[in-house]
Amino acid sequence: MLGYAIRRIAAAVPVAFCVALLVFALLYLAPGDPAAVMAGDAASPADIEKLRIALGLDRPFLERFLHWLAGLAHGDLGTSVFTGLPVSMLIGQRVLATAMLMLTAMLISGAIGIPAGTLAACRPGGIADRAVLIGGVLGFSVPVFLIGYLLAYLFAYRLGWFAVQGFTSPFVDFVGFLRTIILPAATLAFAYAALIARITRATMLEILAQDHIRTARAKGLDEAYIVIVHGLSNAATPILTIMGMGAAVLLGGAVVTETVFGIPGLGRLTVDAVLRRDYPVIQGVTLFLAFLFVAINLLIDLLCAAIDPRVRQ
Amino acid sequence: MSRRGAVPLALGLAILLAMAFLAVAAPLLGGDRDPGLILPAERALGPSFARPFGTDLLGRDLFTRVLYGARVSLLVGLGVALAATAAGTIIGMIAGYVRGLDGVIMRLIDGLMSIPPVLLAVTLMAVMRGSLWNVIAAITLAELPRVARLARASVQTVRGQIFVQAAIVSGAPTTTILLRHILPNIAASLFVQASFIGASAIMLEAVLSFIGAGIPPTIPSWGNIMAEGRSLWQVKPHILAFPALFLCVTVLGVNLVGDALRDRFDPRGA
Amino acid sequence: MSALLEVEGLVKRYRVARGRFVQAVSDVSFSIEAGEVLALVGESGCGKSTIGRCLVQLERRDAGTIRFDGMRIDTLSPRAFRPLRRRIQMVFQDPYGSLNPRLRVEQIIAEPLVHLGWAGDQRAVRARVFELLDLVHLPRTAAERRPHEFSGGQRQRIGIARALAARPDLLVCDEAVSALDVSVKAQIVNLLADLRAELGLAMLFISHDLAIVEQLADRVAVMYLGKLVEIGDTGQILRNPRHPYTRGLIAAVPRIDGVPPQDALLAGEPPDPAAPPAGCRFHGRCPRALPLCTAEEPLLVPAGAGRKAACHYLEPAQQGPRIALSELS
Amino acid sequence: MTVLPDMRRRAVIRGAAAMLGTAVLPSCAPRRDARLLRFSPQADLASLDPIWTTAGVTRTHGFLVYDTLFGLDADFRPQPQMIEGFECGADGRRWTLRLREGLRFHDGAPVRARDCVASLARWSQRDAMGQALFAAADEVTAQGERDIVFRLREPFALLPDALAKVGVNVPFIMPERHALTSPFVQVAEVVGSGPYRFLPDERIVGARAAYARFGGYVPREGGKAAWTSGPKRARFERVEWTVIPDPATASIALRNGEIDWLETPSLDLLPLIAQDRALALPEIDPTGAIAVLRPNHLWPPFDNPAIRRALLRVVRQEPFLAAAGFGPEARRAGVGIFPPGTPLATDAGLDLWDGPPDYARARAEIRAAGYAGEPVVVLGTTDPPILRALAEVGADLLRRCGFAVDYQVMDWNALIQRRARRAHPSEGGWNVFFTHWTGLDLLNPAGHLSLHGNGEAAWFGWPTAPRLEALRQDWMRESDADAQRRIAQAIQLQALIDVPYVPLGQFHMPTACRAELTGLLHGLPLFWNVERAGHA
Amino acid sequence: MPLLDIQDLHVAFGGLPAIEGLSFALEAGETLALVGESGSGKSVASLAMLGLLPASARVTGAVRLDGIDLLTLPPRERQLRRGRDIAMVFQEPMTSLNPVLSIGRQLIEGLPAADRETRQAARARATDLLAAVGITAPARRLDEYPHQLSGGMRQRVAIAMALAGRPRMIIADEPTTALDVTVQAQIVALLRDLQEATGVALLLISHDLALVRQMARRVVVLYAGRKLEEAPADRLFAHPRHPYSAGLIAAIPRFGAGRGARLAEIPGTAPGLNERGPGCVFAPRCPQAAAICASPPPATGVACHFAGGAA
Repeated sequence: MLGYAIRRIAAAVPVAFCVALLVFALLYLAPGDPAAVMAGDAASPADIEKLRIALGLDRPFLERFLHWLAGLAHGDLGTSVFTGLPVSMLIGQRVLATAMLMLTAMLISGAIGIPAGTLAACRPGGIADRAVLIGGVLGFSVPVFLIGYLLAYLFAYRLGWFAVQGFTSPFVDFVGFLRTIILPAATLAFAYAALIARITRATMLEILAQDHIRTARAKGLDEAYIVIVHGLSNAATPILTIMGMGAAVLLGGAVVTETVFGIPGLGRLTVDAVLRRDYPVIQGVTLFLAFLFVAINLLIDLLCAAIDPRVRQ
Repeated sequence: MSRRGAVPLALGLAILLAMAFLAVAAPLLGGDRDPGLILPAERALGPSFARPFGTDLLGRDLFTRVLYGARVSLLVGLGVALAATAAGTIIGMIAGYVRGLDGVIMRLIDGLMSIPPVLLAVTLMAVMRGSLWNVIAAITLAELPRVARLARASVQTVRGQIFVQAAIVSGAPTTTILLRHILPNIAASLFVQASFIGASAIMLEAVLSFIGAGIPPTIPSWGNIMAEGRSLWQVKPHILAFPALFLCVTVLGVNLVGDALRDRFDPRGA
Repeated sequence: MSALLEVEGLVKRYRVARGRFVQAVSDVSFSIEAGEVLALVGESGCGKSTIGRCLVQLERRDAGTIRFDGMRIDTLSPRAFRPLRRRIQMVFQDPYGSLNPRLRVEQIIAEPLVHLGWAGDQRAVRARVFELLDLVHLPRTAAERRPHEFSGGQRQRIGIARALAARPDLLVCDEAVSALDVSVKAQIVNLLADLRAELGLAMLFISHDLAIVEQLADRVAVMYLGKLVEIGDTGQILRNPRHPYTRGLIAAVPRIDGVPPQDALLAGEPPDPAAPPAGCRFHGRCPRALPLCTAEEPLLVPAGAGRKAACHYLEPAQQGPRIALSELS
Repeated sequence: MTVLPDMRRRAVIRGAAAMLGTAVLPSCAPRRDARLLRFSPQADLASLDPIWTTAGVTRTHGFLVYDTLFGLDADFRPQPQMIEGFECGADGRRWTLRLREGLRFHDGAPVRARDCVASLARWSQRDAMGQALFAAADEVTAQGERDIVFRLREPFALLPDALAKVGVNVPFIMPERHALTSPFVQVAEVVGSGPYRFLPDERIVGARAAYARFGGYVPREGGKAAWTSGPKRARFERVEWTVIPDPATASIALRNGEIDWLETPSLDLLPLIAQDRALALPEIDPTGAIAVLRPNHLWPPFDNPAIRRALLRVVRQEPFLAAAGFGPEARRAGVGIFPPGTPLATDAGLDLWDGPPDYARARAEIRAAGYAGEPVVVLGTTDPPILRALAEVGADLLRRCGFAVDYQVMDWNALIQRRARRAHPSEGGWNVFFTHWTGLDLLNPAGHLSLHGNGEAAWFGWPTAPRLEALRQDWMRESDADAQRRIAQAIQLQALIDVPYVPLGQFHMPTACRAELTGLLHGLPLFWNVERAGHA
Repeated sequence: MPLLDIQDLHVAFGGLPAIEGLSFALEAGETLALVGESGSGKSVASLAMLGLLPASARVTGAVRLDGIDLLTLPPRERQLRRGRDIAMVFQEPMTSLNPVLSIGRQLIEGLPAADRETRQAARARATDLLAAVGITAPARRLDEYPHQLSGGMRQRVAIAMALAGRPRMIIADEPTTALDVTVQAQIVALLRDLQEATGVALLLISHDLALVRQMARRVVVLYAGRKLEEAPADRLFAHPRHPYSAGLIAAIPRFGAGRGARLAEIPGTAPGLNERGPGCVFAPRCPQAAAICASPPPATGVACHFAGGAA
């Protein structure tokens, strides 16, 4: 297991490097002059030029990339052009909200998607199966913000059950946390639950058709036991893997959801930075979220290895 | 052919055909209404006989705008599906067939894939000027890694199959093997993937516009119309609702077709 | 005159993990004369299929030489090897996977004709396809159909027709009949035997089925864990095996006549090829293993009458058939 | 990252308190208490330095944490605020301002005259009026702890007006150590002497800011609070700012009581707010805002005054304001250079807009003036809906005038970058963009940036208008109110000739709050004097 | 009364018959072989007996175990008989074990409740079972996973699992097909020894006539879903009465027949599910076929118009 973990982590390093290279290259190509924004409305061209040099914007690509990498190694993601604050600090302030949002959305989707998909696979063509198929298609056909507005209208505006905006840390006020997190998490969970339900259904269909399930049935084991112990134990790896890949759906959805629900998270930071052309922040957040994605998948791979002895080989 | 999937497939195709018709016939259906005509006096009117979908915040006719929006959205969907599938397939085939390049290409693809599509598209839009073609390019790049991975995986599966080895033994050159033996056998799954990418591109365009990083707002895409209506959905829901309805129905149509095709090609796929 | 095919010291390794290799084929040498059938037998994973794949360059050998018609082919680039493909063809095991489901049978059979320098127009190709269909006893109407319309045995005939299209000199048959049902298997075995007689083909017949090998092969080479342990005339080896592994193999063959085998069954299973035992690779399962066997690897040495075997303690040569012929009473 | 441990400790304490609270009464209703005011500003508080930036939110923030030497009263007259009084020498060239006693910064240090001198010096480098004031000064010094002395080369009657300025940039007083920072670099820390203390640990850039009442603040005695003058009595213990980017979400948050005060509710949602009895729409800014079409004077066609005048003549302000969503009660067309309702406003020359617009004539004039059909790059914006409507209607108007409009859309922040480029429109420059000024910024010719005609040094668009400049200087030297008004009239007439920009009308952006909030002051969102009724 | 009595079993998928009118009986302690080529329906028959076919399959007829028809039992009761009364060993040792659960866990879950009273007892019983199927170091193997075992070992584990419920009969579906010859022989020997030791009845399902010859006392020959012949093994191999049986036996390559011996072949291929008429299914390939073969063959005894009545 340790060997596997080391190998898996080692394999993530070149990917992480490629992410860094891509993110840097993307924003290297960005037009516009961050120095001009930083200097403000009243600055003269000479001021802007001075700032350009101070920011190192006049140096060649490779030099800037290496410099940036060196900064990364020290946790320095640069400085926001717009606010003048370190990007790492901006990210640090917002990690909790996004992490909690994603975690809650994952829990909600898992709690809905896995049982629904399993039920659907147990009785192909049955009610649960149809529901998963229809829900699956719908889940991918409605834009996140519409769902957000719909939920906000129903549960915040009409019923007033939940808060419509903001974020409260669960470590400060758990009830407040629930009040603020449920709607956005449910919004995010919509497509993700559909994804999980579909992949669970497909995986379980495949696994329930496998020889060892037949063996288990021939042993006279209880059907529910077979589905849960023999079926899900095998389905866990593919489901988890898809959940990891699907974290991209969550991260992408967070960009919109956090804007709709006014959550001070990384998604909103991205949107704000994009609208302001605050390139160092875009760069930093994109990189951070990509690393987060890599890390999530790394963790999931390790989890899979813990569940499935074959993976460890 | 299985009966299951026939109804969704027919429904999906019907939706897409209808949308394509609306998009093509937009100038005819819109009559003399100009989608860009600004009439501040007729601002944000609700649906009426003369203006079936009402007007938007600048008094422009929503019905015409939504019809013209179909052009944009379908163009984005189709454009991205084609471009991403073509580019992804080529990359995937190169990676899947040329062993030496596989590692480098796939690391880059993995890297690209680690940036969630919405984020990547938004970031690209921050770098590029907002135009229809740039939106298509940005979404294409965002969707590209998925196709490339699928294509590579499919190529590797197929190339491991014995009929490909038989073709090698039969003296078939690499191009023949790729084009005659591998491509036709991965085409089905690529086609299915392309349909999903089309759906997701239409959705992504809407999201980009919603955020304010998409197609210029002068171009009436569904996303743009919705972005405009978002601030007042509580009082003027029609501005948001009509394009949203069209968007959802179209994406639903594409997804239905994609699902049905997948069920046909690969009944157990997800 | 030199043999049609000469293999010297063939080695093929596979990487199973970073820095870990499996030697699938380890220093194997043999030759095939023109028109001769050599059977390669052994259990799964012993490397017999790998040898076949090396011959047609589906794999690159890691060491050793392969000479075809006196010419070294193992060092040729894929491009340079292509003209030779006409002369070395292969029949695959899986009749379902070996035909491209999207092509018509005619296209499948014509593929070697098209790519291997068959001079001729479409009509000539078609005529040749019909000729081949006749040869493998398939109706000419088959040309227009697609593989899924055929049963396993018919598909294998298509595969054989394809292999024969370019008139090869050597046919590598990799478990060509093992996936078939009994009644169909007999058809294909007979077909191969007929073709061989008709066309004067040399064959490397890779199989684990000793009963079929006995009927088809002139000579047999027995492999164990990547090594050749015994090679020689079919009749002699099967009647009078001198390597203990060959004996065990023969003893394990189920008898339709119900006569129990004379030898004890081999115990255990072949070890992991990634970590082969030191000394004689068979010593762990060998009923006669002695201390020397764990220490020193036996060489393939002459064991009488054109035979070779690799064992420190060869079974004694015996007079007369040890194994009773089956009777159909 | 370094703030974490501290935050965590506080989190634990508050968490424990909250647990106790909720254990007794697991209420889902949001807290509404007399000590906390929740405010949602129009935009994110991106910068904390009100001298460095011209952003409106930062000015609002500035009035919370900083104080000014003079305040502005309801009649737009300067009133002593931090000072107890001032003296002006007989020749008008020596001013002495004496600070009130007991003024303290949030770090406990007393406010000294030298802090004020340094602050004003820094401000003067970023502010037009400050520039004029300091240009007129030989020396500005601190005399002792409490006296600030201006020694002027020539009289500057508007000194109190300059120091009472509420349009950006406001001459806030900060400690000398901060005020010595270059005006082009943001100060690192927020230490003011205003009624509220900024809580840096609780700030999440782009989302939140929080303030606590500063116990050491001594309000002015006597008088009534009005605009930025009078006693600043802080009634709330805490003020929390929450940025809610989505206007629809923001209005629900207000309705649900998650926030108490929404600075700029979406115009279209006003009816919804108006019909909710728990909410109110107080009018706090009588000067409103003025929309502006700004041509680029460096490049054709708008380097040609005749073309600018032809354009000016066909502009009607009504459609712009209507398209932006302002109802008849919230908009005012036929607006000149100064905001109606402020002292300098005048109708002079505005009769040129009488009657319907004659596009055919405009086209002919524009042709005749030499427009050759070159593309006109119009910068449009996606985001703030008002600016977007202005740009779209404007582009439409320009097309009707026969211009070959190249309408390029970007979001506002990209536009802000783009408008700073002086290059030719085909090389990344521009011809026209649209914006709006708050009325406070346009109260007089000194602060009125789009009126400046000093060429390359002028605001984006860079008009050269020597006569206008001369009139501006005249105004600044004039201390008599009537004379000032006469000059203002002349300025307006001259502006209609030079056309540095095209005014597009005045509009009022209401603010929305819970009905129980009382005592909201005029001018801009100010957080003293406000209280929650029924809790006081 | 026979232990297992199958009467007129029919199985159809989507209206296409996979098994038509299969009847045979198995006595306690007996070994019966069901022989057929691929598509003959032999595996379908075994799964039908246990009720393991997918819901889309239509199963009629009777499968009586000790006189109780399993097909009419409620699913729950039928489930309880699986593993306890009838156990099964499948063909693919690579896939028939759950790859993510340990050997021990999979063995123990199949033990009757009485054997599972304590963890120790369960482990002890599982260890015994592994030892009984000839696995060395059985206690250690309990904690290993299927992928750590070789093919032969896995098949031994599968047999141990079949024995876990102390069944009265075992259905072995192609138990050696996926194994190498040397290992095949070991498994055959193991099954024979176990049967001798425990007296469990064995229903062997195979296409391998040589294997059947070695193990079975009686043989049922299936072709295209129909029973063509049933006979004691010795008699069948000596005097096959149905032309198909005869052809099949003749087509087996006989080891020791010598070089160049030509195999007897049956021309043509077996009919697909939708190509089966009411007449003799073998007629299209039968050397003796005549016009009469288009009508249904005799329902009892050898299913051939020319075989001369009951066996």
